[in-house]
Amino acid sequence: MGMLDVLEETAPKQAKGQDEVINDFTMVIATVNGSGSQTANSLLARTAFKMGVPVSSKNLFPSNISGLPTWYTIRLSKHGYTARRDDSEILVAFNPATAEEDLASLPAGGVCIYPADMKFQVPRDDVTLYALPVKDIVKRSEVDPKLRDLVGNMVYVGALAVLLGLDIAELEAGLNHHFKGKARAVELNMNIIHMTVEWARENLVKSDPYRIERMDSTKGLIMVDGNTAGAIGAIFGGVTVGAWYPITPSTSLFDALAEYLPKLRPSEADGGTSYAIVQAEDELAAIGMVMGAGWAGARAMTSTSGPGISLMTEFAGLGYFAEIPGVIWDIQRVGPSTGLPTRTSQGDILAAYYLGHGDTKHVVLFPGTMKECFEFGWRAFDLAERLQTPIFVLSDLDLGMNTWMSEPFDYPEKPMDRGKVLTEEDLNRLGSWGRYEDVDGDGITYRTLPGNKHPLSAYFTRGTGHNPRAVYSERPDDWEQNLARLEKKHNTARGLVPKPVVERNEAAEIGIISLGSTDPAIQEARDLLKAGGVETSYLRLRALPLEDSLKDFIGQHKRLYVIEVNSQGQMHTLVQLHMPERAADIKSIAHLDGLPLTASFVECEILEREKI
Amino acid sequence: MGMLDVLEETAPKQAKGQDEVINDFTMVIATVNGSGSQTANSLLARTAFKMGVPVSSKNLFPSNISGLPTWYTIRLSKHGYTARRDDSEILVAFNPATAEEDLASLPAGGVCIYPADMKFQVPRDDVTLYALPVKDIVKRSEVDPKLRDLVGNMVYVGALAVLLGLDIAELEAGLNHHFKGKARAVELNMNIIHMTVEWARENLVKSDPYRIERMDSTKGLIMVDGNTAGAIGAIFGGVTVGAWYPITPSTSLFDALAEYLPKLRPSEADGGTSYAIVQAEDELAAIGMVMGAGWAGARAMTSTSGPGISLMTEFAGLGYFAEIPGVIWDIQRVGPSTGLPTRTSQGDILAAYYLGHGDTKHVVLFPGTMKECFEFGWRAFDLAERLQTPIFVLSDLDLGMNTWMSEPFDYPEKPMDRGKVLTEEDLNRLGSWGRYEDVDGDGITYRTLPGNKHPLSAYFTRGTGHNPRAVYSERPDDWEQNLARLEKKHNTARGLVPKPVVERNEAAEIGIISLGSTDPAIQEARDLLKAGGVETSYLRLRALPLEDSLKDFIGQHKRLYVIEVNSQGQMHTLVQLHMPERAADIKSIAHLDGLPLTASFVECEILEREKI
Amino acid sequence: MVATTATKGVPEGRSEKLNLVGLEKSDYRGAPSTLCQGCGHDSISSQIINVAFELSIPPHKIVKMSGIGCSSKSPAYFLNRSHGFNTLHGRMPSVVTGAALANRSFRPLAVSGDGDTGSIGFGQYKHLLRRNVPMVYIIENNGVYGLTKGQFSATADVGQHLKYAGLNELPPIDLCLEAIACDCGFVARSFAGDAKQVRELLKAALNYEGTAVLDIISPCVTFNNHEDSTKSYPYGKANEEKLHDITFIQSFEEVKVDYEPGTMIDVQLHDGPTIQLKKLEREYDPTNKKAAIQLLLEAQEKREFLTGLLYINQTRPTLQKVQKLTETPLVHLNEQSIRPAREALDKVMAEFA
Amino acid sequence: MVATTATKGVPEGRSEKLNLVGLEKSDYRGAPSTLCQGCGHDSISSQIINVAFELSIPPHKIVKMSGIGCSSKSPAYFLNRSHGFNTLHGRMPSVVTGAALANRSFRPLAVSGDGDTGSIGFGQYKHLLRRNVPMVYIIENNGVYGLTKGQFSATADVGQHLKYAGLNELPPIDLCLEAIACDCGFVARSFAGDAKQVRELLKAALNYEGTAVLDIISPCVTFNNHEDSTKSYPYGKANEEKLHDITFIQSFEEVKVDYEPGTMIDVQLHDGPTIQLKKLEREYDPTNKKAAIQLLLEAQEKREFLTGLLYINQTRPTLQKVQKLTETPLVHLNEQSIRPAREALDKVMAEFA
Ligand SMILES: Cc1ncc(C[n+]2csc(CCOP(=O)(O)OP(=O)(O)O)c2C)c(N)n1
Ligand SMILES: Cc1ncc(C[n+]2csc(CCOP(=O)(O)OP(=O)(O)O)c2C)c(N)n1
Ligand code: SF4
Ligand code: SF4
Ligand SMILES: [Mg+2]
Ligand SMILES: [Mg+2]
Repeated sequence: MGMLDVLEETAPKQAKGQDEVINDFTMVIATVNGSGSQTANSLLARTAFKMGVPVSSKNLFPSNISGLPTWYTIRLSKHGYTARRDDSEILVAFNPATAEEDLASLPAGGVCIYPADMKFQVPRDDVTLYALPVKDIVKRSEVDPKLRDLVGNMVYVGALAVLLGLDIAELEAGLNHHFKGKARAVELNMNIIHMTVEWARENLVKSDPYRIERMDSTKGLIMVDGNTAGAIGAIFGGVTVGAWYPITPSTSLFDALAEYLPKLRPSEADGGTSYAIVQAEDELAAIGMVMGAGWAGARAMTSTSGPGISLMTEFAGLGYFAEIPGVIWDIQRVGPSTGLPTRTSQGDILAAYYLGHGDTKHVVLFPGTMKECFEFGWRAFDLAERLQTPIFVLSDLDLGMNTWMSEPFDYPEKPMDRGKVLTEEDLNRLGSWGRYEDVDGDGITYRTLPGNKHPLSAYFTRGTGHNPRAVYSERPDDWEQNLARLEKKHNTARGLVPKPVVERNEAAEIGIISLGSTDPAIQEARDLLKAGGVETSYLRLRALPLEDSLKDFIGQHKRLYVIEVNSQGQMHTLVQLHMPERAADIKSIAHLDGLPLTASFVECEILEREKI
Repeated sequence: MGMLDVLEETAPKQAKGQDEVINDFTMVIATVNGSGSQTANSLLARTAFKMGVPVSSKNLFPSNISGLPTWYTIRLSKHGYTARRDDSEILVAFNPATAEEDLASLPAGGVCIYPADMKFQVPRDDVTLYALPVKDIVKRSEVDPKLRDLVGNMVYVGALAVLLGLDIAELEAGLNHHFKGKARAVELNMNIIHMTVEWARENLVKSDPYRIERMDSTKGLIMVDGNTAGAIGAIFGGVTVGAWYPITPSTSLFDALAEYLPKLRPSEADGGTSYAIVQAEDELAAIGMVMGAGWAGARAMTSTSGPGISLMTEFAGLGYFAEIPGVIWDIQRVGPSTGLPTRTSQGDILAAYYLGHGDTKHVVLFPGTMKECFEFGWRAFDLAERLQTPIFVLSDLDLGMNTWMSEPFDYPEKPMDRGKVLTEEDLNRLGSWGRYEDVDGDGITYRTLPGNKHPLSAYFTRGTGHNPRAVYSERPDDWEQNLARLEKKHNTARGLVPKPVVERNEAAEIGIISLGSTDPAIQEARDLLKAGGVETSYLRLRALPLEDSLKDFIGQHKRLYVIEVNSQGQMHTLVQLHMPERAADIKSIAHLDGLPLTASFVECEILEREKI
Repeated sequence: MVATTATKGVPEGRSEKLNLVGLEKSDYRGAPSTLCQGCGHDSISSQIINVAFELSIPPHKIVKMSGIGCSSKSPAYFLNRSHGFNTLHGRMPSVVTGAALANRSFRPLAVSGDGDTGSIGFGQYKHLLRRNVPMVYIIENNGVYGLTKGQFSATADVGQHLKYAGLNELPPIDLCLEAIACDCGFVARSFAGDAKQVRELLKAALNYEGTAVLDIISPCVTFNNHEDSTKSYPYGKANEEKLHDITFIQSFEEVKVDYEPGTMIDVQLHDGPTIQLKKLEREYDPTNKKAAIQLLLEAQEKREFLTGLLYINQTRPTLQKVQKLTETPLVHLNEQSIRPAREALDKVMAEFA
Repeated sequence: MVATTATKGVPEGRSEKLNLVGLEKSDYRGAPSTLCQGCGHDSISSQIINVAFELSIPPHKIVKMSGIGCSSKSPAYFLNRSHGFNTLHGRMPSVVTGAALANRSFRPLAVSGDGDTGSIGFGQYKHLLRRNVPMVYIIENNGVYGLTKGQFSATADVGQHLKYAGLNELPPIDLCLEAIACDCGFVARSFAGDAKQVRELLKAALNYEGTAVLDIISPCVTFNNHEDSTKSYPYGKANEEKLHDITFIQSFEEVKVDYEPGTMIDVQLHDGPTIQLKKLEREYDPTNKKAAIQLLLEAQEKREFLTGLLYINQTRPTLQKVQKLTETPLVHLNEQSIRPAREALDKVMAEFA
């Protein structure tokens, strides 16, 4: 019992000596959705974060409102890894419907805590089980019966606090943060936590090795989800018109707009707002509003997911061809069709790039971090107005709805780029102009905004053929020249979109190419591979159209793997087409089952293809 | 004057001896749309056809109802070439608004016939001009003033009859055919023709070399447009539900359905019809109806063009994922966006192949001839029911709305393939089944139809994740297995879709790959190239997904050109992806200006790339 | 239509639990619901199960159709032995239209939500009604988007507050008024809390020839069940005013009680069954289009929650009639009927020569 | 709104041809029309030109919006000096909504067709009306799809025959009734053959605060101009029944003739101008929603072709009001207004820490 002697008084009894596992394990909390476990789960993650331990959490929830299984995983990693892991060492089995299966999938040596009134059919003796008297504690707390289920979740918080060594003061601070200082709510929950802690110290004999200890690795960092980051980015990007239609997992982006706009953009001098947010009747109307507002000169945006993207197809083509700025966020979920609305994917790459009939090619951004969600939130407007075209921002459920650690966001370094807009004075100076005349040779032409008082300013916008003066035309040469100019503009875009992030390893023959939310898994996998003697370089794409540094990267490596979360290997095809002379050396690692990638998956796939 | 002596009495006076050009020239008839010149123009084409001369005609019309310029070209080719040509030797300049420009573009040595009351600002002396007293003849004919414009067109018919040597009896037969025997109308028009012929014999001095002479090259052939051919194909394919929304250039396909269904499928025993044709409120509803009918077991179809395809995106994804048969014709016009509604294009290849968000890949057919329009009209249903998926048939304005010579259509060689449908008896025998169980290993599963009385037959169709038993599922493995099976089905489709048509030339290093309506231009270009010593092979794709014979063809050639009528080189990208190891040798010749390709364009492009 | 009488007791030799087509109630059940406990949609599902059992509808004579939403999920929770199709958000009407044309032998029983029908699907709803597609069209109307967590739908009351969605400043769409404006011939409003009325209306709707619209206020207990919401249980319970007491009578022969003259309106459906409307407070004749619209406009003004059969009119031809379809379902026509003979092709080819 | 009085003769020193903003009539013209000769749409375009000139509307105070169709092409044929946007088939309403939010200083003048609005665009039409987007919404209603050559649209009469399209068996949608049902506060019907009424209604509509719907029967001379079509010139000329004689009066000070009591209704618009409705045969009060709907239902029954201001109601807030937008057009806000300061970001970052 030697070790026990040194335990502080907050620690439970500990049974046997064991190699401790500190700040490097994963917990999964299995509950029923609609039961309010979100508060408890995010509290656990936040507490670890506040204790300086790198943390990442993922919420695996069903596509309904209440009563179905939810799994919330929290990974602690002293190395700072944030990718999903296949295994979780600690199971909080609070959902009787899945408890059996959950327990079965616990690795040997794992821990399971569960309500004492639940019985397992197939018990295991290779894991540590802790039964918690949930009902009893809640009953003793004399909480309002309506709130019993809700606060019941605090029992596992309290138990974990004791078992893992969570700082009780941080838990209380976390509750304060969560409830924005509402004392009643904090008290209610803390009461349960305290009761549980007390009970646990008395009754639990710690016989597992997992511990959380304070570190110093999260200082200066924030925690945020990608939809909030994107919304705040858009606010700093000067969004004035937002139109949307609810759809999971994109809804919370507009929720965040609605929350932060009034805070960040208090009313104008006359008391009126500097923005309009409209819930449209569907996605066709949402993007129609964006196109109308963009045409009129506003910074307009919408946000949706796959089914909405499909419905926006016709307008996307109009925006491309009539050259109308607008920003469209696609928080990708699993498709085709309605698919898995609450699971993550990178499956809309081709759909977005080619969205529209006829010959269309759009500019698409792929944020891969919280900072990029923010940055692309404002930068997309600069690009949209500079290029006079719809800009698609492809995030996904994993980025958008899960909470991530991040460095604080950087304030936009430059003033807004409002693009080529001619004012009355410009027109006076110029004497004449043509809406689609390529004056600068970059394929981007000048526009005037409706409301411009100059007699020459008006022009007629249309989705039909037109000449450089915006006059209707069916002439073959007008069509061809206009399309050639649009192609030129697309090439101009290549130079304007965010460049890939490249991590070159001179020793590597293997080049990994990926994008978006796969980043944590790839970063971790590269370390695993390196540890096994396999050197890799890594290029993370951040936009379409693809550009030259990708070609360089391909040129520097013998074998390339394009890793992405969809089943067709969509980005893989675009990379191959970007460098046909190396197409055969560019292989696809595409995988889609609704879950974020794991490092071990990436490692295995590469090793398998490398036949190592 | 020696030559003149041998002229028959129907011939006009001829001025000077010249090398005659017989059955190998092009006429362009410039009129105003809505003026009724279609009758005259198609009459001219038909008459040549009936005189045994290979003929092809293209109508270049504006996107409005009346009053704007139209050009109708008729090419006569004793060699049987039917591609568009850049030049026309004979101009019928009946549109004052474009006459000047039309005259200017006439090649030297050409012929212009025009109404005598029209004056050219910039006359030419290197062409032959014939002025026709149109007003005078029409006036003398004492036709109802309301019909004057209409019958006025017969003046150029009469004049051309004399100048070129058209058989007057064939003209009359042609009018009878056109007016379906309505004697009054035939008489009215013939009267003008006779008056003009008389006047022309008296007054015109033929001083140009162009002549039409009877040949024997059209025996047994028919004349038809692709939309009619497709509609008749669908009727022989057993279409029972058709839903559509009007859009140029697809409207005439459903017009033809409405015309031929009652003729070819007279009512059932109870007097009711064996089909329903519904004009939907838009394209979303049209494809929705097709999906509903296909789900219920009907052979259902719709027809549209680019904008409609865009609107069908979400349903296309549902059809792919929920595995619902249906046939969607896309009569392609120039896009993006509303584009050029009355001009031809092959610009929807990528849009159709990938239509839908998430991971979708559709089966797409590309008819290239009238026979294929007919054949794919019925075969698409066999494929749709066999593969339980939406089938896209990509025709275009050139195929669909122009009149083409063709061999008569072949009656379907086999009974219909209704695919894997389980009846009550089947279910009795099987005892159990799963809607998405891959029993046969080809990725195609069995379905039951609603209305099936067996207690086991019912299942629930959805666009959300499901397991092999059609039960809702969010399980990662269910999703992955289902998508893998759909991929397997797509591979099964490779073996079922129409194979490419290959014309292998053992001497050729160059392989031409193309599809659809480019066929005439490519055939002719190959002859031109061969005459210049450049040997080529030719593979005409007829479907997506691509299959092995394309790989063989690529393997057999050093340099490959994918020729297509769009600006991005869409099929080119798919061909490159089909054979990455040769991607760099596969070049794109993509061109879109709204007009069908010409042989000389194809020749030049290849020569330029071959640096010859 | 598909119904056979089930009201005259148990035929000999049959278990008391079997209906006239030999099925138990459980044969009409579906998978366990995954909706929130207490959701109005679940109580409507129960009534569908009851009615289908009581009317002895053979399961293959129904197809279940829906769009997307909590409401649209519910067809998975009833009639497991009928085929079903959970289509796209707002697009169920077109899919039903196609299915109904393909096979006229079954009756589509469709469930939609107020968002599904009133927002994204409003155009399809209106055009379906113009076509008079034979079907039952149930709108489970809760004034919110349940499945996306509580935004206002187009039927939410102007001025309503919700915790999550804030204040609604747009006027509500009255889906019944909209249906009557499009000449729908069977339009009823009900309340999920009024099981009996829902049942009788369902029976009547299933026996109506064309499109029958049932706009059923079906509270969302999670997002819109506050007393001050007109779509809540408490509000409905307190304020429902029935236009009449409605009873569906399957067959003529059934004993008819004599009522005082003027207290009862009998509406006979084309297939024989009758809807009996027993007068309550109001004098109301549901066969008058103008009166029906007037009633709804007044109810809007006065904020009355009127339920019952608002409008019935049996004169419009159904889509199948307009299409002059053969009686044989199109999907049952054999190859001889739908592929013309070789000679027919020869003839067309000759025409084209 | 944007109008200034132009009725009081020519100010000194100005050419007689100039209006109060110094423009000639020709400044309001557009490109030459490419529609068929005699098309109703062209005569409406002429009236738009006249009215804009007469009201002295500065061209930059109008944006021309449309969908797709012959009608939707027409904005190219008037007001060349105003920006215009020919959007997508059926989707003009959403585009206008966005534009109106972006810049509240101009008034969208939109032209649509019966196909564009009543078929593919019906959902957007209805939802736009719910939002009360400030704009003039003209439907050039000819009962057919002109641009695709003569198919029936959703406003075609049931029972109508057309050479090309055959028999129409679906009931027509009454776009005015539908507008009133959605609480649109300015709903009028007119006839392209009645230039004066079109003009006065246009003036009134341009001065109305919210969405003003003008459903103008505008004959398609090419595909639907037979006497027996209610959308034809001959029918309109023979059957138009005006509800009242309508005169738009720009300013108060204008001389008022005294009328017999009861013969005149004055409707004052919020900005000052007045619509005078002089009684003709009927007693009709256009401020009563129920009466307006009743009138249209009766007209439907009796096949009457009633024109005039069917309904006016100025109580509903516009979308901009509901949104509480600042008076400055959003597009004119400078970077300081729309990009929060660095400190604001720091604060949020601190919250997230
Ligand atoms: C095209 C598309 N857009 C958005 C969604 C997201 N979505 C799912 S259900 C729903 C609203 C459902 O509301 P309602 O029809 O009233 O049904 P309820 O859940 O209230 O029963 C929405 C917007 C979707 N599935 N598809
Ligand atoms: C998505 C889409 N579908 C179909 C069309 C083809 N189309 C062009 S105009 C039109 C109908 C126009 O009818 P209406 O609005 O009544 O205008 P009109 O020509 O009669 O003035 C159609 C179906 C289109 N342009 N876009
Ligand atoms: S969220 Fe509302 S509508 Fe959806 S299941 Fe729950 S209670 Fe029913
Ligand atoms: S077709 Fe009809 S609607 Fe179109 S321009 Fe001609 S007359 Fe007008
Ligand atoms: Mg709802
Ligand atoms: Mg029209």
